Amino acid sequence: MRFVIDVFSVAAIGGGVFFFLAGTVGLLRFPDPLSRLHALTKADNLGLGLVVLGLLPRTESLLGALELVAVWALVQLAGATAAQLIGRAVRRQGPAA
Amino acid sequence: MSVLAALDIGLALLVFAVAAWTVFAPGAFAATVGYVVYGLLLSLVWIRLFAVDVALTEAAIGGGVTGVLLIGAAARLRQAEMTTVGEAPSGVTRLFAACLCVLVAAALAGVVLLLPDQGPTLAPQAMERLPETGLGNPVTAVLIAYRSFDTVLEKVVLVLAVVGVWSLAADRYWGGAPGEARAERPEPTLAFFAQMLAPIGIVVGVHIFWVGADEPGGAFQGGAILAAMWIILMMARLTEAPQTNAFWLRLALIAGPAVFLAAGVAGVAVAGGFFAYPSGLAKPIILFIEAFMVLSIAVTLPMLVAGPPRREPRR
Amino acid sequence: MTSGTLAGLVGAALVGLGLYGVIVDPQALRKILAFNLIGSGVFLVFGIVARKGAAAGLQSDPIPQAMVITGIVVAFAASALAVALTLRLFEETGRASLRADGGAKPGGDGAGPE
Amino acid sequence: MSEGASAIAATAGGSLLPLAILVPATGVLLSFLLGGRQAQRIAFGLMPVQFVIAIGIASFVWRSGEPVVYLLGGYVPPLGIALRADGFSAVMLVTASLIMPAAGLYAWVNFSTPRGSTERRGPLVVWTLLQAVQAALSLIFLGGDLFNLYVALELLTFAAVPLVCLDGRPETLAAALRYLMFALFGALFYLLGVALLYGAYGTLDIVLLSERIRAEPAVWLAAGLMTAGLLAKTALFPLHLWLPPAHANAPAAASAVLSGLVVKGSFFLIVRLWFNVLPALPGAVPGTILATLGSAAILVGSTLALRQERLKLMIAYSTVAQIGYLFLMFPLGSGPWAADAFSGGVMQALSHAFAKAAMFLSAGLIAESLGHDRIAGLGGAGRAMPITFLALGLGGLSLMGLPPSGGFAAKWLLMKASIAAGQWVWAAVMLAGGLLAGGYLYRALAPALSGEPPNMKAAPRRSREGVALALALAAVLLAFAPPPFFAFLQIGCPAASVALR
Repeated sequence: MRFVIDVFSVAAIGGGVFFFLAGTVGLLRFPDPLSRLHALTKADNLGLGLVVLGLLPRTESLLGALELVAVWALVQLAGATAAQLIGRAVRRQGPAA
Repeated sequence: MSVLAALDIGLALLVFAVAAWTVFAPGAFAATVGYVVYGLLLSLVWIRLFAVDVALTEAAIGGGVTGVLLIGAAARLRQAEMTTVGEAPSGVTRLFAACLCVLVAAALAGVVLLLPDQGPTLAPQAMERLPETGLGNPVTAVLIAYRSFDTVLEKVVLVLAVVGVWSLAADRYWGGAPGEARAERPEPTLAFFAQMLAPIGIVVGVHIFWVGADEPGGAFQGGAILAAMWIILMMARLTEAPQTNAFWLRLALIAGPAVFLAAGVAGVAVAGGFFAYPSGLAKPIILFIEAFMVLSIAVTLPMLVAGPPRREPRR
Repeated sequence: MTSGTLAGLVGAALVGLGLYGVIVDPQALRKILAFNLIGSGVFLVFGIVARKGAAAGLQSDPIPQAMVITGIVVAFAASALAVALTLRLFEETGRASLRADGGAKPGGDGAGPE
Repeated sequence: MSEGASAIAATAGGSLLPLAILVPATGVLLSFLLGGRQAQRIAFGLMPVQFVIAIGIASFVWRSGEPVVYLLGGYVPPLGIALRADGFSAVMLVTASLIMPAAGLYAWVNFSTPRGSTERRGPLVVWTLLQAVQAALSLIFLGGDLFNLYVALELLTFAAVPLVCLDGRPETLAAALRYLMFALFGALFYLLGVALLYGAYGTLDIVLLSERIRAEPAVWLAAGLMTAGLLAKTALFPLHLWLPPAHANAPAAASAVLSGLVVKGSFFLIVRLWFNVLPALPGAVPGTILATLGSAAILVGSTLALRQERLKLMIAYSTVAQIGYLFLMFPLGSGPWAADAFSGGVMQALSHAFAKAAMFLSAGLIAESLGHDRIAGLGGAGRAMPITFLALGLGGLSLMGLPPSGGFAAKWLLMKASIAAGQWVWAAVMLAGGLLAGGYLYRALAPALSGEPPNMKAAPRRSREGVALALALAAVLLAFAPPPFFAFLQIGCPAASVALR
């Protein structure tokens, strides 16, 4: 059982790290703001989501698990809002990177 | 070298690199954004130093509210940057300054390395007197009991900062509200965000204040989170800054230091000295004082961010 | 080298960096940023001092921690006042730098303000 | 060692010490809350209270002959914070509690809120912040804990900076911003030194530290950083650039407080640092450095004062010079002459406080009456407003160091000490400084006393002239301080008391 949980955690967190890495590379390499934004939100959504998922079975209490999920949800909220605002600013100023 | 040590070194390098960016970045706006990132990284350093109370404060005030303040300023000062071209100091000045700074940093680093690994500490004394206060968090005990005089006067500093910022208003705006009039509709995205976040933030802020008696947290951190919620609501234009001549506003601004001062003076009658707490009643009194401090911080920080009055007062 | 000492060294470096920014950069806003760097460097020195004072079951001496919390709040207040001054100066003059002599020039016009 | 033991226990009269800080702090909060007309009433109502407290503290120090101590919250240092009043603190407290009401009376005309009118910006800011300056200075004079004193320094900064740019003109805004930057630099470097001292000794209590401190790298660095920070706030040459525009452009009442008292706050802490915290360090080299900077300040400041075209700027540059004299006491801090040097330094702080406040208030009256303060345009003005110019001249007497004046007593004591110590150079600098001061004062006063009286916008009010004259007379009266006064100054000063034995 222990072993299964460990494998699950490593896989999920590893996946999360991959998405963060990919998102960061995208942020640095993509040509225009909108596609950079795209890369970044992937890191936020999936990367953090997978890391949280991997950590969930390792929490000691239900409250701890809820806190982790809340962290993810808040980052979703903030990330989505920021992406919206940046997107609108880009549209207003033209796509010049 | 353990994984943790590697992470520490990585974090240290990252903090230094971002700090260097804020000094050397070509544009002031980019430098300011760098500073906000820096504030968040710094709170990680504080966690690694086992100073969770400080980490919370740094994240909320050092990174968060200061970030809003500075980014707002940077956005408004964009044109000002053009006028400073050609004012940069000469190479000789730069070289001299660089030498001086390296010297100071090196001397400081040397002394830091010389400090003994097991340094002198007041931790045992702080823990020994902790039961008298009824608190479980020694940092809160230092702030509200052992060194309460620092804290109460620092609260007066915050009031003075508000007076100072307001004093920069034009005479005709005195008593009016800071910020432009609410002409535009609320920004829909930001309004949605603020409406979702504010209730959660308020619960978290109050929670952090409440647990601060026994766990990391306290009046500063909780108050700063509440302040952040008000700032977000104002940024989303769901509400606007109050008139600076409003009695309730001034009452809220001074409530923290005033209640703290009053409790300190009352100590003479009930506990035999200024800022002494009667035994057995210390904890409820401390929580009472802290509640008003939370209120004052939650109101002071947004008013400092909002800046001087910019509208004529309504009578 | 412990993580505490490392933070102390970073603190020392930050003080140096910030001091350089304060001296060299003419823009008021960037001076404010640099002051905040010095401030956080000073706080980190408090942090290492606190960490080295770990005792009595605590990982860190609470007295310097409390001082840092006080210091962070005061630093914010100082930034707010400095920003407000800078913005007002910018509104009045279209400039926000301190290199050009903004002080009263000798022989400047007229009376002291009353 | 017995001194140390008693210095961390509360003494009789100790409860007056927190009151000296809490009364003006409460005044700040109430003035801000109630605003308008009430702000001014509260400020004036509390000034006599403050004076009574200061006199009370002085009399307790006098009677016991030892520092008066209070432990806040009953927590004994190093865990808690102590307040201590020695002879130097007591005279500074009394001085502040005399100059504040004088500035207040002067400001009454410019910053009053008539009955029934709404709150205005200037009055609320002035009355709130003057009380804040008082609270900050009280804490600086009484603080026994180095971090608590950091909070006091910040209080002083936040109280003083907005006063500089009260009129909102661009040059005053720039002056205020520059002042704030120097003050922030000063406070941060001071704080850095505090961190190092805590790291080395685990206490920030002044008495406990003085018993533990040894000459080692951390202490030297801390001393250097703290001194550099405080010098920036005191505006000692070459860190003086912020002072003249800031002091010359503030409203006259604020200039009087800034030049007379506020710079003495950080100077007081430098004295505390070297005489009370660090007597264990060999002070010859740092003392010589400080006095060298002081000498440069005297010569440069006086020369620049000589070249100013505006009266208020001239007075502000003369502050730069007079600050220099304060630092001549440091290389003379040990030896049989130490008591004279210490008394001379303190006397200079006191007499300059009164004289400079009188001069700034006089200059304010002149500017208001003539509509300008150009030195070239002062011709004959002395005939039109003789009392104002008498106050200006008597203040100037003290700056030059001519008898009878407090400035003379100060410079005489410092000169005696430097000659006794064989350090002639300081005496020579003082003589040169006196001549230069005579030069710039003559340049301003001589034309004013001859020629036809100019057209005046309005004659100054007698009461305000009286305030300026009273301050100038106080500076003169200091010349007649009896020997017990000097013994009083030595109470609680370890370095000087060693020298007295």
